[in-house]
Amino acid sequence: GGGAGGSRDQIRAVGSSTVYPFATAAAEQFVQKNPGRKSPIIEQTGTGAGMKQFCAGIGAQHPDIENASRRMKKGEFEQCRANGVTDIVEIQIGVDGIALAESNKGPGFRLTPELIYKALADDPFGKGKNKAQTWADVDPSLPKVAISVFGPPSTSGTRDSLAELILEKGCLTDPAMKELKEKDEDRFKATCTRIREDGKYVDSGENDNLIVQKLAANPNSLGVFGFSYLEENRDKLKDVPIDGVEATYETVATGRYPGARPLYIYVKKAHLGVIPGLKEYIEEVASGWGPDGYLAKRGMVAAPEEVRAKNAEIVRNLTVLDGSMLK
Amino acid sequence: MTSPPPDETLTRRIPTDWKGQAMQRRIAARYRAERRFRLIGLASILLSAGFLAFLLVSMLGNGLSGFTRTEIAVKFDFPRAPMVVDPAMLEGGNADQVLAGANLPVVTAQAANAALGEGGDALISSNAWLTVRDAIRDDPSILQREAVLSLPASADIDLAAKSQGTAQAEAAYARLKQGGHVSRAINMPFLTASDATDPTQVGIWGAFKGSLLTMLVTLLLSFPVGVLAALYLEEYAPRNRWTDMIEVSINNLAAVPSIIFGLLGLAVFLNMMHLPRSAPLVGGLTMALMTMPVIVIAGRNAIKAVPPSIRDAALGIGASPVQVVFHHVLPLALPGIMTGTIIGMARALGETAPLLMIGMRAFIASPPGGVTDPATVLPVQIFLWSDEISKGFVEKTSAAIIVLLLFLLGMNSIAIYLRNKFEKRW
Amino acid sequence: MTEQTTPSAPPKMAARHVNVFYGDKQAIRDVSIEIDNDHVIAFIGPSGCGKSTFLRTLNRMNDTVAGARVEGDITLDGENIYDPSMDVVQLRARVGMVFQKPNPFPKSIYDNIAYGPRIHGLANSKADLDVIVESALRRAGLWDEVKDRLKDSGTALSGGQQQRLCIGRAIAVEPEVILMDEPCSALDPIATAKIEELIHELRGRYAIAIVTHNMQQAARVSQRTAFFHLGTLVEYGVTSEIFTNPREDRTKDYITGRYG
Amino acid sequence: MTEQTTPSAPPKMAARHVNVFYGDKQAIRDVSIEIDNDHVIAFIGPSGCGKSTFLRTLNRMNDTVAGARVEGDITLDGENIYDPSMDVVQLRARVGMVFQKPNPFPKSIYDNIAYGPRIHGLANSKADLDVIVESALRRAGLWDEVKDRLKDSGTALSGGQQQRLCIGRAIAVEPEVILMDEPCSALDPIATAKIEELIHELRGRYAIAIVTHNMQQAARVSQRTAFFHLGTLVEYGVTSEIFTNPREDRTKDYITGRYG
Amino acid sequence: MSGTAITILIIGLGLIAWLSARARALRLAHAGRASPPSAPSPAPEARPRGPLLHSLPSYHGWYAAIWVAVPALLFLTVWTSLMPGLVTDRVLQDPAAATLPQDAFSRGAILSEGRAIAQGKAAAAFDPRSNAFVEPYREAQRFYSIGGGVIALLLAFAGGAYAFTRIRPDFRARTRVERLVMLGLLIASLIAIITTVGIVASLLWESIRFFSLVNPVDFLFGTKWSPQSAALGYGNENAFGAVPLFWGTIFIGAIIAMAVAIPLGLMSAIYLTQYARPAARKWLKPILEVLAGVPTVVYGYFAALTIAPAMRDFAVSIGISSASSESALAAGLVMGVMIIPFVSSMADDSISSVPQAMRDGSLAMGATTSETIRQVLLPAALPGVVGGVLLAVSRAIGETMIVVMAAGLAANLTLNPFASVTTVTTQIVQLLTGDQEFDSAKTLAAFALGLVLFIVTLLLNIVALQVVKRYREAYE
Ligand SMILES: Nc1ncnc2c1ncn2[C@@H]1O[C@H](COP(=O)(O)OP(=O)(O)OP(=O)(O)O)[C@@H](O)[C@H]1O
Ligand SMILES: Nc1ncnc2c1ncn2[C@@H]1O[C@H](COP(=O)(O)OP(=O)(O)OP(=O)(O)O)[C@@H](O)[C@H]1O
Ligand SMILES: [Mg+2]
Ligand SMILES: [Mg+2]
Ligand SMILES: O=P([O-])([O-])[O-]
Repeated sequence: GGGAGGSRDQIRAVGSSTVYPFATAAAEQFVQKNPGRKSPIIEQTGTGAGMKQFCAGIGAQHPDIENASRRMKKGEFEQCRANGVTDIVEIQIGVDGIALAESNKGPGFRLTPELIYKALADDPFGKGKNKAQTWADVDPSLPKVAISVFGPPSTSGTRDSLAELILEKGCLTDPAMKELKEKDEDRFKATCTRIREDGKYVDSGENDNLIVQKLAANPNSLGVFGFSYLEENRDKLKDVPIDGVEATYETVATGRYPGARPLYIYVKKAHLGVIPGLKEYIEEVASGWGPDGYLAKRGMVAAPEEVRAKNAEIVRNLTVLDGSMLK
Repeated sequence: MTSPPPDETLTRRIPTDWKGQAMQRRIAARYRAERRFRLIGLASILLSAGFLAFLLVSMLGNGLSGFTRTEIAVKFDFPRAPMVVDPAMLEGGNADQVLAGANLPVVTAQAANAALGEGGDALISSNAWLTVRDAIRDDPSILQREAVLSLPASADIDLAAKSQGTAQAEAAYARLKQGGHVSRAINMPFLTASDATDPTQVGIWGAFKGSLLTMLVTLLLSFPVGVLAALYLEEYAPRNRWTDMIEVSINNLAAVPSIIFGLLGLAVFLNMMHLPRSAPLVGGLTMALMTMPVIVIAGRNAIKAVPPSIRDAALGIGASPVQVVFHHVLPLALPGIMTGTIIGMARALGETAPLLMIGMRAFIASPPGGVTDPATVLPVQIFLWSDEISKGFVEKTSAAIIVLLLFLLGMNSIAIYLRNKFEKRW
Repeated sequence: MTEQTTPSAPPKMAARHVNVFYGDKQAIRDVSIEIDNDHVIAFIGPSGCGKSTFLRTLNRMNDTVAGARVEGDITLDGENIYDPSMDVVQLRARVGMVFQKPNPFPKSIYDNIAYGPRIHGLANSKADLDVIVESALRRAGLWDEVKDRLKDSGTALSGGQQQRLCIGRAIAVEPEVILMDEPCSALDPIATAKIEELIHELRGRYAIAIVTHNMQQAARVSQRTAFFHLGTLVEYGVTSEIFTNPREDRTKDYITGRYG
Repeated sequence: MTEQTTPSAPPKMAARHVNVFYGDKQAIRDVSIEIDNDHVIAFIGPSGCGKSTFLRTLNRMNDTVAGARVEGDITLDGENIYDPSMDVVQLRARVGMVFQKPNPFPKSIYDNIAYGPRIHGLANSKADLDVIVESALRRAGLWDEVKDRLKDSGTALSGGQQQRLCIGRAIAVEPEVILMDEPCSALDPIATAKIEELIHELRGRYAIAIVTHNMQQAARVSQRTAFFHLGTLVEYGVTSEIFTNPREDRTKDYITGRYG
Repeated sequence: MSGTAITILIIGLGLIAWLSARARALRLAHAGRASPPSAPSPAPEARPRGPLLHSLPSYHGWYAAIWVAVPALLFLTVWTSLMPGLVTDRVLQDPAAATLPQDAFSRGAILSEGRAIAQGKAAAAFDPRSNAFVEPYREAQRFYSIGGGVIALLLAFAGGAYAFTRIRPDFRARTRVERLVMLGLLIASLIAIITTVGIVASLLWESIRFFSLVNPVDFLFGTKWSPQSAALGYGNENAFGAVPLFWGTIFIGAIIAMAVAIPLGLMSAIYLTQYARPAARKWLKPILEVLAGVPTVVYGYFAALTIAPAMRDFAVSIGISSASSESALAAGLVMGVMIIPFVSSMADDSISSVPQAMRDGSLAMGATTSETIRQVLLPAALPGVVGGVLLAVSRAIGETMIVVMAAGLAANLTLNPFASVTTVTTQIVQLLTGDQEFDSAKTLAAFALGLVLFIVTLLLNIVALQVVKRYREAYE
């Protein structure tokens, strides 16, 4: 243990539960290739709480790596700086697909972002509270079953992806909203990404397996969760095509299936020379993030070629993040 | 001293007509009430126990298979394998180091392909080369000959063997079975290894040891402190505002959500005292704060139940208040204190939420060596596994629950033995 | 050893060849005795000889002692009380008991007395119950001392007051047989006199058995006396005869070593 | 009211103007009394008059009753026992007590007796302790009955046996003053005689106070008698005089209403 | 000399002090007695009352042992916590220190590697520069630990000497030792206060920040909980109304769960103590206690996947179409089962410790067993039963996982048990483990919720204490 002067011979990472399975896989590879090293400790705290710890300072008692399912925010970067964490290396390790799925016994939805938006928005297109009770109310071509969508809670990063990648897109089908976006970004966000709170959309915590099980038990419901869970549970679930595009590894990786977000790790440069194995660990991650890499086997979606190349460069040079690029 | 009783009503009633119609009816009704009451009691027990049995049965149903694993026999022809390892180099302490660079994964995959046909490497666990590595380390002489090793099957095949797999895997499994390659074995690594990312490689030992250490710290702190506090409050504390304050805050602590204890642990033990994160020490301290009020409350009730005449008797002989308490009250109250300890510790053992805050929700691949080493605990491990993507973790999760319940039974049976031993009626 | 009373009237209670064991230890050996309405029976004998044990077998209170076992026949109005068909609850209501150690409930004085009448439905109204409570407390000689504090706990009374409270509690349900285990041990002469008066008053309508260490008291209140020694019934007969002309040496020894 | 003994020897214990309250209720009013080694003092009086209460103030057992409050001075060998500097524990070791309701520990008979000697370090060895236990049980007249079952629980004894066990327990620590609250209430004449013998034997070296409802017993064992009524000390004096020639009417009424 | 060795040594000295002080007291006791106590005459002869020991010899032993061990150990504790700083200071005097890099982190890392090697905790240096510090560390470590050890031993001897001079027949060793025991008891109970203060302190700061963003009145009395609005530019008004959360907590934890746990737990306890054979009780009681130890995650799964769908189907079948697949009822029922042992075991203990005489008294009146239980035993056992119920409620209020999984996260203010509700603790977990910025109102709300819940339960407990005080009754 020890205070600021202590040392540590074990890598410590904190942060996102989405990145967790990939970080652990990398950790395992790292140990197998470097048998003398202790296994890194990968902690799930959620991206936000992880950022707080990561930015708390330099030293053995602070983590070396932050796993993030979203980009670091400006405020967080400032906090890091204030605590002496100035040189941060930002590495995008891949992409997380979010998928829309239903039970194998379900009616077989085919949706578009617009339909999803109309079904889930609190105030579709700013025209008053959403009154749709069944999917048929949203569009007569859809089955007449009650709207029921299990999805991430408002505190999670996946939820932000849902809003950004699907709802906003659906919202923008209305020209008035496009105008609004230009004029009043805040109003636009509120109208386009606020989800109804009358029980049609069910906040479902962090446990994606639970959503899978609940979907299996409720054949008329839809679920929004990590793509890898869909892959693993194809025997129980099927994907819901959006705009006619089915969710497959290929469509998600290329971004044709809407709903993919970048995954990052943040590394303290100051720790690189001090914590044994830290550099090797990062290299290990980079070695596995290709489409055939071990991370993809775990269900991560590889980032596009050029993104990988750029980040490999960062890993090699340990380029420091420029705070002015953050929002 | 005074006038005789006004026996108007009395004579009317003397003696009570026990055999009369009304009385018989009344007694019958009372007996019915008695039977009802008794039945309700029995039903309550059966319902509660039945619920537990149901949980247990479904856990066993899901989890027992987690204690076995499917193994596939693969023949290795080491002398001809594409690897260069000098057995002499394996003598020193760095055998693992040497073998890590020995291209074993490829060797293993090739051997599997050779033995099981093309695609055979997909049928064995992706970490199967570790088994090969261990075999070589244990007996370097096999490098000079051919050897047949039993490698763990891949998660898909393992599931198929337990008839939970996909159609594809079941077919592959059927083929393997025909070829006589597969066998079922006790999954020893599950009991001796720690967390891993591959369900065929995971083990419970790390979390088990973490729980053990955490509970030890919890017990060592909360039991004495809880008992002493209970004794102080019940036997010695003057009845004043200070005592009330202590009492209220203890009762209140029992109602504080466990997650808040996690926040406390984070703020005090980690940020203020700089104790190590993820450590059983901190987990134990946090849990001790949470368990103590339970022990205090149960302990106080038990102490209250000791008849005053026993205290009088001891005081009357000239026992000091401390002696009265430690010689008489405490032994008599011990069963009740044990009850508090049992349920408090049981709660601590099954608790997840506060540990999320102090860094125990983590991937920790080696068992802790002491209370300050990073560790996780059984319920957190269960929680983590339950959220794993791979379906191979489903049975492991249930198996871990079984282990946790066995742990609980072991822990409780000691306390229960003591409780029964001390139970006295007066 | 069994000196019979007039065989004409059937006895209220009769014990025949009763043995009682606590685990392996035999506390009562082959005791046969009869208890009847028209006389009070006193059980005397040295401490630990089995008086309380025998008394407790008469209303099956020994059922509650783990390891206690009763052999032999005990009848109430000709019914065997150890018969499986016997209604123990009614038995105990009909055969009331005052324990050797006062054991008031941790309830108010009023509720202590009212407890029995309430569960047996002996009162139709609050007023009825008040009358019952008052009369029971009066007959137990406690009314004057507690009439202003009926709401106080029964456990905050003095030893003698507690004992009288327990007597009052027992007679409040008007049982047919009353068993009293040293009802006056903690009582002063005046209170004792009250209780003895009560016993006199009850005799004839109730069968009464009383354990006492006080020979004078036995002589005053009882018509029959049973002398126990080491678990056996040594002698049983008309009180005056036992006291003046005991047949057994052990009885004589006990009686004449009198200090009472 | 306070009839003094010979003023020559300083009294072992002396109570002066003692008042005791239970909450608002006053149980003892302005009682002054002296207890000395060379005589046994008997407290008599009707049930509930405050005898037990007064006895309990003498070794501060009332401290344990919530709401009980004592006023006035009580001295032991000239020291005020209610003085804050008084060591209550040692006081209680020096002033032993037998309670009105027998309260054996739920331990073995042996341990019941051995407890006091153990905590006061009166025995150096197991053999020593055995001797102490045996002699205490013998003096309490219980040895013969329990010598074969010393390992049995003290609560599995008969009422009278429990009472003698408590007496044995109290004398096993050899206190300087012994307070006995109706020590013979549950005892048969023979056991009573034993206890009375014990009291005779102890007199002179120990100061002894005994509460009894039995006038004969008071007359037999005590040299001084104090008669309480409604919390006040009505009369206090040489026993023979109180019994033959009481000065107060209330005393006379109580004594002559004698049944004993 | 290592810390453990010196600690063991001091404890050993304490033991010696215990033995010798006791022996000395025994000698005094022998001298004080006219006749040797080994032959206490069974004859009615009082033991001589010479200058007897006030306290048992073993108390004198304890007194001396405490004086030997406690100050020395206290000193050692302080010393060990100071030593690393002192050692490092001394090492920095070493010429090698000049070569250290300026950057604090790597400087610290090099130093602590050197220290780790010096202490034998590490085999080889990761950074070769550390090797220069191994020897200085060894030296400094030796210097200070020997110094500390010597001082501790001196303290031990001084304490022992002081204690020995005080052994006299009239010395009140027992009183002193017991006073210390008392102090220990007092400290034990003060830990509760310290914990309380710690909790408030760890919640207060963030809560204040939260309340600077959100009006406390809106928070306490607002009926709409919608943290997503806050992030979406609707501002913080109307987004953090905590009433639905508190209602959900009460609805699930104090109403539904208790409706299951109290009857089942109490009746189980009654059956076990009064009707079941002792052998059955011996087994059944611990079996029920297992219910309290099943991890809450397991209950959560069970509630979410088995009970909740069944509840929904049931609700739909009786015509409640609004029934949600996550319901207060499902979570509450399962939670109720989980806390059965809190009620049953504590009630069991307090019922079985009611003296047998009470039971006998009632049975002898002709009461049936159930009447005896209801009217005599239960009232007498009430404090324990109430204690168990309070513990159970406390547990239910604090429970998180079951609700997360089975009752959902929708903050509905509803009386409908088939609707989805959420609780304070659930929201705290969600807010804290989500991926929000750490100083957004959303995350800070977790602390405010915790603080308010803490205060509310505190107030309830104060009220409860007053009530209990009024009804407190004891038997005998
Ligand atoms: N704990 C108590 N709280 C309140 N009042 C009490 C308490 N104990 C005794 N009393 C009352 O104080 C008075 C004196 O009681 P005490 O026990 O001294 O009587 P006593 O003379 O010993 O009677 P007895 O011969 O019946 O034992 C009685 O009226 C009794 O009801
Ligand atoms: N619960 C018990 N377990 C074992 N032995 C018991 C139990 N109760 C009483 N005894 C023993 O049985 C014998 C008879 O006891 P009992 O209580 O009947 O005596 P008693 O005649 O009432 O005496 P006393 O006059 O002292 O009350 C005694 O030797 C006693 O020790
Ligand atoms: Mg008896
Ligand atoms: Mg009394
Ligand atoms: O754990 P997340 O930050 O990825 O939601």
